[in-house]
Amino acid sequence: MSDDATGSVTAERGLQGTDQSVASFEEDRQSPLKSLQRFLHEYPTAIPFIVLVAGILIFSVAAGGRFFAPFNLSLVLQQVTIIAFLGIAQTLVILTAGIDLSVGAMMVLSSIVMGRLTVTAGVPVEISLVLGLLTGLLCGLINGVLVAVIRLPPFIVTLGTWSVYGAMVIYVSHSETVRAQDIEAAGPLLQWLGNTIRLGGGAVLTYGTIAMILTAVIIWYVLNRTAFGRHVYATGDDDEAARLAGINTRGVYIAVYTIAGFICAVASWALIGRIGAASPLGNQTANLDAITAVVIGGTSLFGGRGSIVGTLFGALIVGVFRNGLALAGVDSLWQEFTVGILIILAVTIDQWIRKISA
Amino acid sequence: MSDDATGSVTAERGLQGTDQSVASFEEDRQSPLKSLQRFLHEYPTAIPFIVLVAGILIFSVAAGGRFFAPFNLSLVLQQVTIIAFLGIAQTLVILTAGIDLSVGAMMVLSSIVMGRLTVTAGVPVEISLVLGLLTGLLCGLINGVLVAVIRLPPFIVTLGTWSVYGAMVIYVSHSETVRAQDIEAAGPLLQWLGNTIRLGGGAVLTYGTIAMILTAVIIWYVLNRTAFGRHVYATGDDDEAARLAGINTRGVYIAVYTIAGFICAVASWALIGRIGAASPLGNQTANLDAITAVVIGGTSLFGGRGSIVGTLFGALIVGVFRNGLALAGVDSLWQEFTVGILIILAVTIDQWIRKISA
Amino acid sequence: ADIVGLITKTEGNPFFVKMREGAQAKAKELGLELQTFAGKFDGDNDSQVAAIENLISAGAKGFAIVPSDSSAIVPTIKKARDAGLLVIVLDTPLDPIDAADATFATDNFKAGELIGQWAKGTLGDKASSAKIAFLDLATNQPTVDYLRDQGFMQGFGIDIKDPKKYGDEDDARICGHEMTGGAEDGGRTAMETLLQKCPDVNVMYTINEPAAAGGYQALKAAGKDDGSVLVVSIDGGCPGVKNVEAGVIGATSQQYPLKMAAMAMEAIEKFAKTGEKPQPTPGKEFFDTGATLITDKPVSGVESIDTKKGLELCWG
Amino acid sequence: MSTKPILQAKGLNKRYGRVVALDNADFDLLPGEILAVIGDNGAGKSTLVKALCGAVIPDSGAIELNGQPVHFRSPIEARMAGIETVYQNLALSPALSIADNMFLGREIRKPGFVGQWLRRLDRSAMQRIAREKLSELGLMTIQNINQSVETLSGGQRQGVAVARAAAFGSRVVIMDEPTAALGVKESRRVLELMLDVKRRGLPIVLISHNMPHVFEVADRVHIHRLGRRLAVIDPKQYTMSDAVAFMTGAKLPPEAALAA
Amino acid sequence: MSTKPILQAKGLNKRYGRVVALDNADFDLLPGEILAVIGDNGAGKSTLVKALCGAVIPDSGAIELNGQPVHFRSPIEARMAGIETVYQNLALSPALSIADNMFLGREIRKPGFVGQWLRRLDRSAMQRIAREKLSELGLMTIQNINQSVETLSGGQRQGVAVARAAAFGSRVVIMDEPTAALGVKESRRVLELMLDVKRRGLPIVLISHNMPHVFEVADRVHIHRLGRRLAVIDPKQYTMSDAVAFMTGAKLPPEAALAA
Ligand SMILES: Nc1ncnc2c1ncn2[C@@H]1O[C@H](COP(=O)(O)OP(=O)(O)OP(=O)(O)O)[C@@H](O)[C@H]1O
Ligand SMILES: Nc1ncnc2c1ncn2[C@@H]1O[C@H](COP(=O)(O)OP(=O)(O)OP(=O)(O)O)[C@@H](O)[C@H]1O
Ligand SMILES: [Mg+2]
Ligand SMILES: [Mg+2]
Repeated sequence: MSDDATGSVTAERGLQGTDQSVASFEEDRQSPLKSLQRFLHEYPTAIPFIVLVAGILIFSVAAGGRFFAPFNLSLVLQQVTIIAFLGIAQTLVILTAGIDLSVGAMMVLSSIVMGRLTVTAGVPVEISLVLGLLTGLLCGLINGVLVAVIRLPPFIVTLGTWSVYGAMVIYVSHSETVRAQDIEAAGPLLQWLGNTIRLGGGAVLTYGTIAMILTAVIIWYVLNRTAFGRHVYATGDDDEAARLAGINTRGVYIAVYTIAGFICAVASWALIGRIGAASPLGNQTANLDAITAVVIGGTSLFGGRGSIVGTLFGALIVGVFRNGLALAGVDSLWQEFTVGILIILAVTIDQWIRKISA
Repeated sequence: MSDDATGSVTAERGLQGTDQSVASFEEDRQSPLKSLQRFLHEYPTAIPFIVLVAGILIFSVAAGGRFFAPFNLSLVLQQVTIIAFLGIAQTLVILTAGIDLSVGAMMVLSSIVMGRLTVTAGVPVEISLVLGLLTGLLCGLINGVLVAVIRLPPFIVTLGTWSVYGAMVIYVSHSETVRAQDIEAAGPLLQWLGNTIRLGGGAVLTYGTIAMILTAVIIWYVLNRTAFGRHVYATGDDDEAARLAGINTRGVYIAVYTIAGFICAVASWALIGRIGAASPLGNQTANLDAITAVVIGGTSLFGGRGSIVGTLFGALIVGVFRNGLALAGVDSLWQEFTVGILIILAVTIDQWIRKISA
Repeated sequence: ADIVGLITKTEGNPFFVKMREGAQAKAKELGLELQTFAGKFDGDNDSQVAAIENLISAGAKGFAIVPSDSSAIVPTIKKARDAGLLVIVLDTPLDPIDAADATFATDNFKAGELIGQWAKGTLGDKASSAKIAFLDLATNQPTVDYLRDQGFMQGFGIDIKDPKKYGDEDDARICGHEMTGGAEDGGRTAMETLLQKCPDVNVMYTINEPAAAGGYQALKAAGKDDGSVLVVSIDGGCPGVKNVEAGVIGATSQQYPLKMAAMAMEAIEKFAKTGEKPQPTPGKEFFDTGATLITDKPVSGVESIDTKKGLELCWG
Repeated sequence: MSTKPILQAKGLNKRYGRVVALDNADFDLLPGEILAVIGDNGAGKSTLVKALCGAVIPDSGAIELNGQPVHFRSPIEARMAGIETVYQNLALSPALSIADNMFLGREIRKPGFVGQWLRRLDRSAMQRIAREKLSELGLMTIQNINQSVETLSGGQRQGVAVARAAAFGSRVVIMDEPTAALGVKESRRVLELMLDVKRRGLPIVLISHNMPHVFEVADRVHIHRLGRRLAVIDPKQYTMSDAVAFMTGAKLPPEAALAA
Repeated sequence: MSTKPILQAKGLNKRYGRVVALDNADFDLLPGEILAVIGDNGAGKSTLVKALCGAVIPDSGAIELNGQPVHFRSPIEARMAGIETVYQNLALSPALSIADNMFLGREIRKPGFVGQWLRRLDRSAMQRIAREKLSELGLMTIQNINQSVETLSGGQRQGVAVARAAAFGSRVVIMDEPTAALGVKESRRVLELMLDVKRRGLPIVLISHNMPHVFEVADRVHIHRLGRRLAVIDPKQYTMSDAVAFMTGAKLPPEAALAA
């Protein structure tokens, strides 16, 4: 019988009268630097923001008034719109510890579908717009199913579909650009996101930029204020633990890649708005740029940590650097060189701030 | 006093006379399929090998005798040599859960340094060869220091240095190719790895390919037979655990990136052997191809798992597919498309075999 | 100083590097401040759009551009012209061509045609039974790619079907098209593959001279570097012309990027001073900076210059 | 033994490559009882409970819940059937906060439109409940409910996992070494909590190496050895040292226990 | 208390953001003793030992080894100074084999040219020794020494980590909850092993929540509370329930212990 239970029971006699208060430690009074550190520790997204502001200040000096003009700053915003769109899509995927190399290809494919259907096939523009958006969604869904159901590494899946979607682009477009004039005639709706709003001081905002910001806000909400968002983080953090905790990780993967595909399709609409035409060329490096924005924005490639806001700042940082260097009259060869160094520097500063504030 | 220790002590009285034999379970007699599964489970590198053999068989049928000719097969080997070199370098880095986007740029930079020093600057070819090899080593060292000491994400570091080394290529080369004839005149040693050995049946092996295989053997030995190799795996597996277990993870990172840079420099020598010239162009897709080879070869992008042999098979698989498709008369558009699908298929088969054999 | 811009396709191609050098020298001479931009790869429209925007923002007087996508760039160019900048298109005309203030172009189709005619003339009777390997640029067939390729076919006497793309022809003399990326390693791999497909190849068309040099290595490895395969190419860069001299390349069409860029700088300076815009070559929609066939084995009926002359004119 | 088992498994097998983790293992859990599962390290206890809760799919064998055969293909299905588990490796998401982890997969949404249509989470409710549950366990040293789990001490993490399972189980609660990393005070709370849960009528499966704990709370003890159930004993009829002797193979259990 | 401490720390502080893990903590380890460190979950015990072995760099405070001030900047330095640690999270590389993990960072090379110049590992020697060490701990259920650690049960993993530290420590061995996941038999072996190590003259720091174990083997008990050392007591003069009472704040320790 219970002749053995004595040991633990006697030890636990000591528990009677245990202190029930919650532990609390005195906070020493804080210097301003300390509170800044604490602030950065709690809001890590502030770091890319600081780098961004620093970049703007530097170029305001280096490139003179032309850089800091409202028009030019709004231009930077326009220039990063597409990359930011793709970055948002990419952030979702990277948060689940995946990667989507096909975002650029999905975007171009969607834009070609929209353009060709409207101009060449004479489909009503509303329908081709919807079909274009569905194209992106479908491409994303294919990625998601391959990742989630067959459980292939995302890198391989999207490398493969990148080739496949890229080949489809050439096939569908016959390598021909759908010209801006033709789109304007057949379906100006496709260029609608290129419309602009004039703000004070010469600043100009395109509808595309607004759409991008809206998208960011929605995805931010989803990630931070809904259960699905929590599941995305949990899945990326440790997908076995998430599965054991009762999350349908498979569903999370499929949803994330599909949403990413859809965002790419919306980006393609904004792309047509931006350049007027639907071009099969280009955006080969859009993948890399988007990933760069995500990583500079502080999102971990190993999943589970990061934020949409960071990605926006990441995209802006690169945009500001490129624009600022150009306006400062730096030769194109050294622009690449300097952007390379600046990217490393930006992340170094980020690391450094994190370290001292840890 | 010890009035309390009774509980655990009484429980442990039961330990007297404990069974001291090592547990062993009966193995049921195995069907051939079962033993194959078990074999594949224990030697996962056999899987890419199987996919490779399957690919060769398929194209032997689809592309006819031209494909299976010894000469053509040796040609495939020549064609994948450079990618395999870069893949070996990349494998080392990826095993530590990193990635090196700059391998292509390091290779091109080294080859330009070798070529320009010899031909334009008139430096003795032995010295420029050594300086070229040191260039790669130095580039790798820079990557390693940034990753290990400043603790930046490898993706960002090598993205940045990719831009920087790329700009250096243009700066050093003035975007001009160092012509094959000029190299032949000034320093044939640079083309030495382009020499060939004829084997039976028309097969031709270049010294470059042999150098690549030698490199693979050495790195395989280092990874599997030395303490450093174990440390690479441990660091990639869980770098905090490795650090706590007393591994100088910082040293591992630096060493790995430096070795990768050096291998790229050796690859650049083989590249001059292959194309005769030292060209600033090209190899833009070399990074991605090398990573593809690594991943198809079964190495995990999350570090700690994988092998050099897998990478070699991975490179061969892609080489066989590309060559076979071209010989089968597939249009370049559909080559891209099919290679994309085949990459996914190859890894699907891999996953599937692993699953049934698990 | 007045700001002027130069936007090229990529940074790495020697053709564009020479263009930049020409523009830089001329801009310095004229006292202009030159800002240069380049795409990240062939076909990088987006970087060019951003470059134009930055030039507008910087208050440039005008710029010269080698368009990566000759129709997708049009709306952005319109924006620049609306903002009062003079836009000169180099090398590849826009679609439509009058979207620019002026076009200084080499006729890439013409350049292809010249080497096509030369190859046909050199082969003589054997032309009807030739076997041609095409070492093209990229799967997505950018403008230069199909213009040069189709020009060659036209000159050689092949029915080109749709002139805006290659691969739709059914002439039995075509061995196949392989992509090189315009570089040596791509050239070698492509030619190795085509040699496997058609061991009896006797003409090698190449998109540019680096691809030709790579392809030649494949010929050499196969023991076909004895002149049994005619090699033709386009560009006329100094290493390329030297390769013609050395017999690696049979003939190449030379183009003049330095001249193009320098002329563009002059035109923009003139426009900034007087508001006067440059005029096209009479009878054409653009100002033709010309393409010249360079070979040491001239063929009657095809105008050409020899390599000595070519080396004087070459660009790098 | 007259009542029908609520959760039952027969002839479960599971091998990993060469290693046999389950070798024809049986298992019964009766309604309302606390069943302890004891055995050497590597005996297959964790694999057994993982098979019961869908985290591992056995190679062969049958599982019945309330007499109905079930085939869980994922832990979600088991959870929806009312089986809640504390895994040995805890199954927490390190980067998420304590509250987020507690409600992972069954988040509370705000009432009304915002919750229904915008699917907005009710953060404050979740935090409040999470704090309550942790306080019940006496995890007082947790200073901040929004702290990410990776910043917690080993014991604190275990407390979070236990609190989660106890709060949400509706049919069966399985705990794989729930007190392994816990302090004396916290362990005591967990034991009390288990008795609480039992009083609510829920049966509990407890895997533990702590014999005093096992003998204190368990109604029956399932002894696992070399991948299979060796015996089931009544802790009131045997001593701890008997149990340890059976489990390590020092003594053979009596026929009666074997048949159980 | 007359002998000089072999390892000593004074006024260690460490905070993580808002959380104070060490609050002016002191620590002494005397030669040849087994010192137990007990305390609630989250009291800061693991942080304390991590500071002692270089895994965490304290914000302030001084550490002395054999009377010499030391500043370990990494666990390697501590290890080279002879301090060997079993971490609470074990610090094993999941994908590597058991033998590889045991010898991580101090691999044995083949004798002669092959080992000296080709730096070839002596696999068979390492496997043999690894098996011996594990057998000493009685981890019999490990069927294959080349199994990767990720395929081991929780307890088996802990056994590997303990075996590693016991085999290689030369000055101080620190064990952070070494028996938490171990079975009865395996726990017993670890305790015996600790006494063995002590007999070899090595002092041991043992963190544990298991009071019977602590009172069985410890020479002195360091009670940690709210980030600092509350008291050091002699287990022969106090009962377990006293210790628990001190540690949880139910009772105040006597002045003498406080001064210790
Ligand atoms: N994923 C896996 N791959 C290979 N072998 C495994 C795996 N999981 C468990 N095993 C093996 O199965 C056997 C049983 O493991 P299990 O975790 O069920 O033991 P346990 O009884 O829970 O032990 P402990 O008390 O130490 O937790 C062990 O020998 C272990 O090595
Ligand atoms: N890396 C970290 N970041 C933030 N907080 C941390 C970190 N590590 C520990 N802490 C906090 O420091 C305090 C002390 O943790 P520690 O791990 O030292 O406790 P412990 O006494 O070992 O507890 P247990 O007995 O549960 O292992 C805890 O409140 C914990 O939340
Ligand atoms: Mg277990
Ligand atoms: Mg601890």
